[in-house]
Amino acid sequence: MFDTGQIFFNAAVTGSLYLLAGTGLTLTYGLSRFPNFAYAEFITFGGYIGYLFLQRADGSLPVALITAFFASGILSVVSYRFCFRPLIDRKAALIPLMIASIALGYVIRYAIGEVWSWSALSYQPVWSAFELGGIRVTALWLYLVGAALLTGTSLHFLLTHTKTGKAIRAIASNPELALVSGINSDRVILFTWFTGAALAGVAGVFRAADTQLFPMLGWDILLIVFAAVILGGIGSFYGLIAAAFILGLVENFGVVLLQAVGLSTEYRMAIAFLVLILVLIVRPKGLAR
Amino acid sequence: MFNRYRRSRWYRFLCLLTALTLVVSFTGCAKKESGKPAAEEEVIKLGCVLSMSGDLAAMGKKMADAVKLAVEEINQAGGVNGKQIKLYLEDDATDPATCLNAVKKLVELNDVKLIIGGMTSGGAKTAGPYVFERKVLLVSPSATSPELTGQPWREYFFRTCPSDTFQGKVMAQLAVDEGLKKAVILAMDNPYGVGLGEVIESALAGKAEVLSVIKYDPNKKDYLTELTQIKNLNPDCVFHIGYNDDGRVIYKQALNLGLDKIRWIGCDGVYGTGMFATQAAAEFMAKAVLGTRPASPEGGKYEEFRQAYKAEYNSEPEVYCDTVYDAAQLIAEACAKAGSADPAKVREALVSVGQGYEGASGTITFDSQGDRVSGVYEVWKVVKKDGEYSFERVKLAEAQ
Amino acid sequence: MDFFVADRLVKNFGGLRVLNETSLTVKEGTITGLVGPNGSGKTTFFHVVYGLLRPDAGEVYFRGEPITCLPAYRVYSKGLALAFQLPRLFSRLTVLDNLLLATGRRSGENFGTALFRRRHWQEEEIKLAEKARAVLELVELTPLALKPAGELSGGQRKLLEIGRALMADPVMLLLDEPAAGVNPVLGRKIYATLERLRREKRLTLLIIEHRLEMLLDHAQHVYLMDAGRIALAGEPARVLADPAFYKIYAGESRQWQS
Amino acid sequence: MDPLFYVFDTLVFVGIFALLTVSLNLEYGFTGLGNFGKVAFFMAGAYTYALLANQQLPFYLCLTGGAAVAGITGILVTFPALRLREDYLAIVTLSFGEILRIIIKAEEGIAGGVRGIWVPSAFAPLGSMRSLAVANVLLVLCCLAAAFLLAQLLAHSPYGRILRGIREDDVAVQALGKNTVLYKLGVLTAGSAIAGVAGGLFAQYMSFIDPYMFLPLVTFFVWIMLILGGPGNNWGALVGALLVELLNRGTRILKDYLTLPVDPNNLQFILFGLLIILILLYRPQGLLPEGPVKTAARRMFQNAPSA
Repeated sequence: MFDTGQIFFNAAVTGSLYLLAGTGLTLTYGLSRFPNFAYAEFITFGGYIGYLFLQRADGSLPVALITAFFASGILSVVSYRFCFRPLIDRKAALIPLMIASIALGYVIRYAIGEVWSWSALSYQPVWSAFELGGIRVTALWLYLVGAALLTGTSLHFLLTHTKTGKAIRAIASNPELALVSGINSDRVILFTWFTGAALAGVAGVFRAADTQLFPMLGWDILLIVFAAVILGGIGSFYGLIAAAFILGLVENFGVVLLQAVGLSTEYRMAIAFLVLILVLIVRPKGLAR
Repeated sequence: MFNRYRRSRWYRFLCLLTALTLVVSFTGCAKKESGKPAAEEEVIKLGCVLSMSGDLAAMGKKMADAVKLAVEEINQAGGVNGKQIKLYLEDDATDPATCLNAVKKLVELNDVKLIIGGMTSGGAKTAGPYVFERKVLLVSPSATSPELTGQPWREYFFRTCPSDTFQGKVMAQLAVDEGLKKAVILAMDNPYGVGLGEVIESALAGKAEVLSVIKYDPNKKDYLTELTQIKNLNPDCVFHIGYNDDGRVIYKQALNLGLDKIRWIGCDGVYGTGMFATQAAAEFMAKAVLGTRPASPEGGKYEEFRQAYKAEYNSEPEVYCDTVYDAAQLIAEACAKAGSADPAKVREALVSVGQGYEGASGTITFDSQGDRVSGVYEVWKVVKKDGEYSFERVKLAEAQ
Repeated sequence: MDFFVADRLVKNFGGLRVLNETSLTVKEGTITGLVGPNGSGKTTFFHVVYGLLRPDAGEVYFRGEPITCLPAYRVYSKGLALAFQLPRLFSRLTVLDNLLLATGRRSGENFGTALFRRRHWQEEEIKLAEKARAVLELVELTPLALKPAGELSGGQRKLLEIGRALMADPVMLLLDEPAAGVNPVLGRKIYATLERLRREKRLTLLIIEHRLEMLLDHAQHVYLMDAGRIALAGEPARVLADPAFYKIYAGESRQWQS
Repeated sequence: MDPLFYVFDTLVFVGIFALLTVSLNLEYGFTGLGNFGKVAFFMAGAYTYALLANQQLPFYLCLTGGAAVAGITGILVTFPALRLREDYLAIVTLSFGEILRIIIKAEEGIAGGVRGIWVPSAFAPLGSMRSLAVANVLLVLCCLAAAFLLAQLLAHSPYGRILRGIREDDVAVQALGKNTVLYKLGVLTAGSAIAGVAGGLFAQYMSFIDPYMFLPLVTFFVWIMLILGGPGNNWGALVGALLVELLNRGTRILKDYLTLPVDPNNLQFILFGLLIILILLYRPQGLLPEGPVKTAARRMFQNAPSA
């Protein structure tokens, strides 16, 4: 009655999605020091760009992923350059920046709604399911987990072995020091905004392929992604890896638990938030620090 | 210096306030005086309040298209008693409070007295008492909650969708007929899903065991965990109450989890070729799903409506597109019969027009308070012919 | 027991031990100096004493009472006040409001009294305004009273920071480099004022200072801090004469000769 | 057709939103606390009102109950987050709003779940629609006047001065001997209680409430109102609420006369979003900028700048 293997696998799938969606959020949160709510729209936008290539059954997933990667990245850089950067230059405080990001989110979301309509759209290719060691999997889920693994390893390499990566960590831990020590922080920040949002775009394609595409796609998972980011410790990529999979597990086992005690599965969202609030009380700096 | 500064700010504020008040009251008054006599002779004003934004925006926009189609058809056929219908479309943002606001705007500023709306049962509950006070006709295409039956303000409120009570019984009977003993009810967490789920549960009492009632968030759009849970429960059949939007995702993910070996019983919410937009969902439906919906003469007006809709918008009509289309057509016919657009007269006419009316959503017969009496339901299934999916009637069933 | 005692305070930042069993005492009604090179832990010491940071070990006693780990606002209510090294002003509030915010316990500062004892606190407000006027005279900011504090220059900000610490009539004042960033004439004037306050009101002062010559005339006792420890203690002249003093300051000797 | 009804309706909504904006102004405008879950306390007030009114209690008791429950909820929710970074408070309150909505939706036993709950009208005995409308407007405006007076008295008192100090520099206020956590709690309680009153009025006026009325969008609108009107200025809060509500309704009316190539709903949200970004960029102080703390001391200095 209790298919543990399947639940673990599902948790890995969910966690991979949160990891892809949350990477940019945690890195830019660490660098620019405000939670960017417009990230939801970077996810959604990636999904819609992917739709351009996947609206026919013979569409190519890799092409869609790569285009979404660049499209979301560029959208993010543009929004940084024309919305957040000017605000930061004007010494806007944290909360005005958050409000601006929510407002920008509305602009992008409704622009998407205008262009692609509010009706739900579906990708046409079918990724059919098969059994693998007693667990139902689809090629798409395997790609998703693979993409998360790839992201994890390449970001690990980037953060520890390249100049840019070290600069990202340096700025995140101490922006003034980084400025003094001659790190070109503007370029590093732009790079981070690009890469992070680009990964969010990839997450958007996976999410849309797994479910379907509509303008609220990003917003509906954003709060849980935030929970993962805070659980992992803001700015910490390694913390996020752990947190994303913990939330994946908590959600998937939580639903079983909710069923067992007869509560609505809508509480799934609430479980993630509850974890978030508990973490804030017990260990506000998150897992990593 | 500071005092002067203070005062000037005050003055500016007061001026602003006065100006705004004046603008508001003038727009109101101006229309009251000028707009009335000339305009009312020429057109019949039809209001329509649907979700153009918010959670149900996707559904609302399709329904709005259906209303536009109906109005266009009526106007092209010469209108009603020689008058053209003018459509006022308003957004309710899937929020009952905004719905009431929109109805008030239509009634008080646009002088609209015939309104299609109350897309959700919540919207109907906020707008219903108000239209009763103002003696304005409100026809809801999609407020299915059984609770709306018997409200004290029902005089001016009709609905072209059937109350969930009948359908739930038919759905339950399907499972009993097939001898399925262990059921899971998978219902979207809104008044429609919860209400229908309860009807099914009580109809199954003593005939089959309900292992679990799973309520899901229609906006979450990822139901792997719920479906895995169903897999673990290992039921004989799953009653699924949802709409096209979430249904597509659920069927697709259910296929991935291999839940197509279980009998699924769907409802009118997942009827419609819009479901086939997702290949995997169509495949799953052909394999596992049996569903119900209010019956219409075979091949009749629904097919006609579907063709017209597809020709106009190049997409398939989805749930409640047919009922909202019928609502517009019924109001127009009632106006024609009453020979006036006066809501009290149209109301009377609507009761008599709505007796065995053949609409796109089936045969519509109103009971004394404006609810649809529809004991006859169609049981449908999905078949695949030459690579194309389509709905096919299995049989007609009557609710007891 | 002495008036103010810090007993073997320890504070770690990550792996770095910033305070290493720092102990010092202050006698009532004296000016005590705390000197030391940059990064020797003076400011951290103040923050730990004042409850803005939590020490890892050690105790602080004030007038015989332990005040270790008390939050800053409780420390303040015991009669201690702190003026920050980098002024932390309320930049969108006026200079006057900056001062009026710094009064000790008064009416109108909680929900109920603010609403229901208006007349009472308005009267008190006028008295406090008179006091603020006196403080403003003292720090020479009177013409700027109604300007937002954010518009002040660096030196003026420093003065306001000290003025704010004086508003509450503290028993003991912790000053973090009161004369830094202020022109020398004004700096001397500040010290003269502090000296007068000590004499007239028996105010006890513990002052972090870089320029030891400022302290020479006023302080009765000086502690020299190095790498989180008290390295030397005694009268200012004696400390200045100690060879160890120059050894510690070797890296920064130029600063000390000027 | 009777446009006067629509004007009354507009006034009621302006009043309810102005209450919310004034309460947010206390929290954010003066104290700098980013409460992104305003709708949660609005909802708490509305549901409490609904439940109490269904027990046949008179409306003033129901309103008080709504305020009390919302206020207590405010304490419980914000207390854990208050000692942390300010952005955590925002995320915790935002999340709490959603949790509360999920609970109300899922637990049908509390208040009807997704089906919502009927609320008896406070003025049913008045009968005629016109007097009912007038009574509603008066009730809302009275509550607004009271809340506004409260906010204004607090803002121009030593209490308000401390709040503004906390906004500018929390640590410095602590170093000056004020228990900042207590102040923040006090403000959040008062703000939540006012939001609770607004919720009660809303429930009373709508006569039916369900969870779909309390989406995070409501919070966003309150923020737009405050940012537009001017954070730190109670009059600004009123003006912001008035303008945004009129704009909201204005676009609804305007679209009858204009045919646009784009969907007016999409356009409206895009414009609101751009408006907020532009205000934050070019006029962060809002339409009416924050004024000084006005007390006897200030008057004294104004009259005799240097004695």
